[in-house]
Amino acid sequence: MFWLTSIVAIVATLLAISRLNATHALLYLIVSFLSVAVLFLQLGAPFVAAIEVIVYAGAIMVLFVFVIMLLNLGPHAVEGERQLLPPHAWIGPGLLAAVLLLELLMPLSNNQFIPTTGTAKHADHSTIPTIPTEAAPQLQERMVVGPKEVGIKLFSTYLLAVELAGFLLLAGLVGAFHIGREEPRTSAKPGAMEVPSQEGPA
Amino acid sequence: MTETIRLLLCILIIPNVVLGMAAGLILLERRLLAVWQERLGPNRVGPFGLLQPLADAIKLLTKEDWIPPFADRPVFVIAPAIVMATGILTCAILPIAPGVGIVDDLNIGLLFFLAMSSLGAYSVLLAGWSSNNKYSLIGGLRSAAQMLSYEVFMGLSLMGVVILTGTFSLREIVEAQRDGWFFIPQFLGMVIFMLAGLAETHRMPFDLPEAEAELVAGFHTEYSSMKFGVFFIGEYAGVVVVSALMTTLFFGGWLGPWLPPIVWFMLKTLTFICLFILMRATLPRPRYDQLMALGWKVMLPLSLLNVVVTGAIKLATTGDGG
Amino acid sequence: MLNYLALLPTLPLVGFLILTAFGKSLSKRSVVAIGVGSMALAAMLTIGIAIHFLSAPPPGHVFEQHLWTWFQVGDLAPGFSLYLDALSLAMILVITLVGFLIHLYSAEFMRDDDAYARFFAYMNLFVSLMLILVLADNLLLLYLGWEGVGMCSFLLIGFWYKKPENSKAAQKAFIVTRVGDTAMAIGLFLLITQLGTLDIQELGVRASEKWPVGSGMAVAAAALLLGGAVGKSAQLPLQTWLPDAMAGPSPVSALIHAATMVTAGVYLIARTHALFALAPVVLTAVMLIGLLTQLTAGISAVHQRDIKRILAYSTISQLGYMFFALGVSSNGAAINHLMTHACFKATWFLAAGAVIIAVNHEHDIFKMGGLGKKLPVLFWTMFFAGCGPFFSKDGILAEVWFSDTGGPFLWLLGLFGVFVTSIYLFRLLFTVFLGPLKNDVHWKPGLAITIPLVILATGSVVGAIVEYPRLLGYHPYATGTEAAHASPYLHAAIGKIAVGVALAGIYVAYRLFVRHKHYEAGEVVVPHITLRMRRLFAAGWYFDRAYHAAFVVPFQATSRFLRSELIDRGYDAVVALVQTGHRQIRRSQTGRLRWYAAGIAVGAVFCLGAVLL
Amino acid sequence: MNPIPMEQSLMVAAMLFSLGLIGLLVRRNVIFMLISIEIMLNAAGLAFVVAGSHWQAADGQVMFLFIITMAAAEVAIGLALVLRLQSDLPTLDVDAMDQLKGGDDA
Repeated sequence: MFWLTSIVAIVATLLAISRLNATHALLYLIVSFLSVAVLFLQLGAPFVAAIEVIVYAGAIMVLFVFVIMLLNLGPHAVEGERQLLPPHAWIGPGLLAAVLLLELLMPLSNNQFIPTTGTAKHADHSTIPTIPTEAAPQLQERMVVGPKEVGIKLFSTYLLAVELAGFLLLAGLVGAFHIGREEPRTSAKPGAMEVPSQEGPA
Repeated sequence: MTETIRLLLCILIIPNVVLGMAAGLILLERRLLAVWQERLGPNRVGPFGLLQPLADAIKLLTKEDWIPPFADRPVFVIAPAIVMATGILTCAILPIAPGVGIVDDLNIGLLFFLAMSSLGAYSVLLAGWSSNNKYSLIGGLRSAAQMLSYEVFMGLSLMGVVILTGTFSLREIVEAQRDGWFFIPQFLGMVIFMLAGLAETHRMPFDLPEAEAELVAGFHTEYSSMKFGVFFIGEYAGVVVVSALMTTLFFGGWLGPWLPPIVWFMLKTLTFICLFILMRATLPRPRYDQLMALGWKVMLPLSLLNVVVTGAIKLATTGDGG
Repeated sequence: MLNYLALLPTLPLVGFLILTAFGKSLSKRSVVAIGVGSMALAAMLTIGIAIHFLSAPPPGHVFEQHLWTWFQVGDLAPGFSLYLDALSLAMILVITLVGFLIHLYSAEFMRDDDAYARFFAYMNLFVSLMLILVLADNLLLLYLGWEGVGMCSFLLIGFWYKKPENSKAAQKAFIVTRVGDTAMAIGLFLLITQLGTLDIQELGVRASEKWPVGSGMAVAAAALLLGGAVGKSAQLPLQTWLPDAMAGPSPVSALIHAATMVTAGVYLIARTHALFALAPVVLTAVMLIGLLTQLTAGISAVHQRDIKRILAYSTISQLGYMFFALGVSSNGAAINHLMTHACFKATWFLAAGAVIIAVNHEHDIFKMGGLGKKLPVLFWTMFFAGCGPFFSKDGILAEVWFSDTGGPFLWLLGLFGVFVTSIYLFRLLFTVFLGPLKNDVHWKPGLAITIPLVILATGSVVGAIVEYPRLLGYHPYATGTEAAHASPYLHAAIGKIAVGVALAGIYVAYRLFVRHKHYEAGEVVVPHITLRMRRLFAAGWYFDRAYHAAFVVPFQATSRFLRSELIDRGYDAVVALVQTGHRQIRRSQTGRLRWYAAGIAVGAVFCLGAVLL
Repeated sequence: MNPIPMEQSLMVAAMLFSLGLIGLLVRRNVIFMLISIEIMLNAAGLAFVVAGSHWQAADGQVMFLFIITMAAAEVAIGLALVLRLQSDLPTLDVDAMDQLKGGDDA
């Protein structure tokens, strides 16, 4: 199940970055996001799974589609895109990304970053009452970390960060409004994005 | 074993019931509209015209399934599927009665509903875009803006209920209403949710994406045959789901005296469906900018106020910040 | 009543705030109501406080009002506290009463000026800050007022800022006093570090505990404070700003540059007398500075032609007398002279302002004449006011004779000063008001001008009879003079000699300028003095020229030298290096977003690689 | 449900991130570059959630929420810019937008 979802996610992403038609790319990207949401569910994080669908797939991507529709790119856009994207353009970035991927995967295969048994690090995280300290590393029964825990964490430990995020959204709202001001209809839209993402976690 | 059978039965029955209701609704709507407008309505096919939906279905299925040559073919085909899929998926979380429901107790049930409704926006958007027709495109754009805007405070209006119950699980929300239905403490939330639900399902008076007078038929201008039928059914399925959620969230779900729970649920849902139709029959369609202004300048502040006041009262009564 | 003390600086401050905020939109009538009204209230309040203070003296003859703690840094917590004793009472009486009369005068005098509200705003602010200065119970608050009044002086000298020479005069006043203020600030730092407090009373106690008489620290502290006083009170060698400060409106000259602000130095020394008492060397310096200043300035005054410059030099000279008195520790005599001089010089400046307007903005006294018949009020008020300070000066001279540090020789020099004083004062009076009429009088002063003049002249004359500070209970007189006070006859006799000298001076002036008509030639006192000497005196002993040579010229030369950028060559090399480098690096700035993104990616690859390997 | 090993999940995240990077470097259309950035952000979020899930802690999800917040702000500004660019320049080719590159004068 996990592998299926992962493969869907990766293939969809691959298709998303290689499509010439922006709408098709976005559709694949949405599929990718949805499968990542399913991954989240499997990882025991239903809340962010829902948020991923609502905000990422449901709002941010809608915004993308919206803008693409506003730009109203016809078939000639696909043609132009093809010209911008000669096959040899893939070589350099592909190599670079491959090296990076390799470097990212190396420590994972070494198990370098993952402690196997209850070490001191585990003790730090044993403050969550529902999980016995010894049970966590064994990964036998994955507990679900629900919205309540996330909310409590969000509004206690990360309260400052939440407020900063609020500022960021406000800045984004004002900035988008300012940039897009000459076209009032479009400028209102980017602003419209902020609220769902801000209120989602609340 | 019985558990599995029960689950299978639910999976088989509930979506079909919803879809059946959606189809029946077409008839119901036409009949009710006729009653309120003092005319007869469809009454020829079957007793009281009861077989009219069937006839419609046959007509739609046998029509030519035409895809315009200028359309973006794959997207054109996918678009109606999305609305159907999200509609049916939403049925999964409806707690119809104790023991009746597909996902028995999804702890993010409410969020799941919001997620599905936000995905639903794609169907309209993509349909409008892929038709490659300016009326459709405008319809799609309108619907995207409208759904985005109304989704915001649709979510917010439900937060009042969430604050009162402390859970996203629909079943727990229903259980929490044993002492009193939430439409009393959350009256503002209920009104906002109902209006947002109207907008989400593009019902009159918020049916601007498909306003016949301005945009021919909006995003589904180019659709014909069963693809059109799917849009049609999808919209009514949305109405059913929103009514069911109204019932669940604000009117105690299956709770009620004497009658079996499932009957209570059906009755309440049907009442709201009729209310929706009544609204269509009575209210005029606003201008598009009025719609957006209403959303951002009236509804959003109100729903925020609702959240703040509810939260404050909850804090004050429990006296516990956690 | 005393509890309303805090209201005293507040009233003019409120006036200032209102005038600043709404000045442009107010009518002239309401500007007067606010500007003069706030001063009238303050003056009445002061009289009330004075009556209360004298009739029912607070314990120890000191009243303190702590408003709030200004700030707290370590042990240093200067308060916003007001301190009222006989000394500050004398000062606030001068400030508010003379201030009020001058405001009243200004209401008419400045009537035709466009920036009416601005003028009263500045004046109100000045009074407020001056009150803070004299009422401060710690040196930091005093310093706040000190710098504040300096700023107001700057603003008011340059009040007609559209004329470049006025702006220059304002700048000169500001910069020259800055020299003294800097010395004072250093003195404050010294006191903070050494004694850990700035509270004036506390300071006196701690200083006398910690420092023996004549110790280096005490001398340094007193000398630095003296620096501030010298700058503010226009004493040698920082006196050069005051004659130029006459560029401001006449009421400003009267209030700031004669009656109040310039006496702040005198007040400071009298207030921190405990410190100065620990440094006899500095006290001697105060005395010598005062003596020299009064002599040089007096001689300069005799040679001036501009009516306001005569008064400016006269003011410097009179302030010199006050320092003279302070130098022999005769603070009472100094303050007495301060008060009578305030009345006298305010009268003269105000009258001079009226004269200048009457003769159509003519400043040269030799182009005026015979105005006595046309403007009798001005003449008689000036005449009577001019008599007053001679008597307070007598007091100073008597103190000098009897004090330990003074003596007959210094007394004699002071006496010569009195002689000079009477010459230049009556030279002015005779030249302007007697003799044939040279100018038409275009304008007659109204009530708002004559009433303040009459009151101030009365104040000056009364001061000749009564010793104001003694009346207020302030009587620290020079050491060694108790015996003299015990036998007032001798004391008075010594003093009255000065009056005789003054009369002699008047006679000389009369002979020279009325009988011998020297005024018509536009020349000068003693005919035998060479032309060169006359020029020296007229130019104020060439102090300006000396400063120009000593400070400005070397500074300009240094600047010119540095302009050749010898030192910059080294930096130029650095600049060239950086420029070359940035030209090379700039090639990477292609403006292509993908290029930058690739750069980041490559960087990430390298960083991760470095971590892994 | 079988627990998902952390290594594999992180590998998926790494792959998604690399794909996003490739997209960012290859595409010259601004919209596609924004899409690629979204992919990378999402991959980073996935890594956070995986880590949080491994430690049974909510912190990972909290970080994901912050990432999504940032993404929303970024998209709002980015798309507004796209609209402006489209109206100011007749193209979405990012390589054509190099007017800010340094000139020859110092």
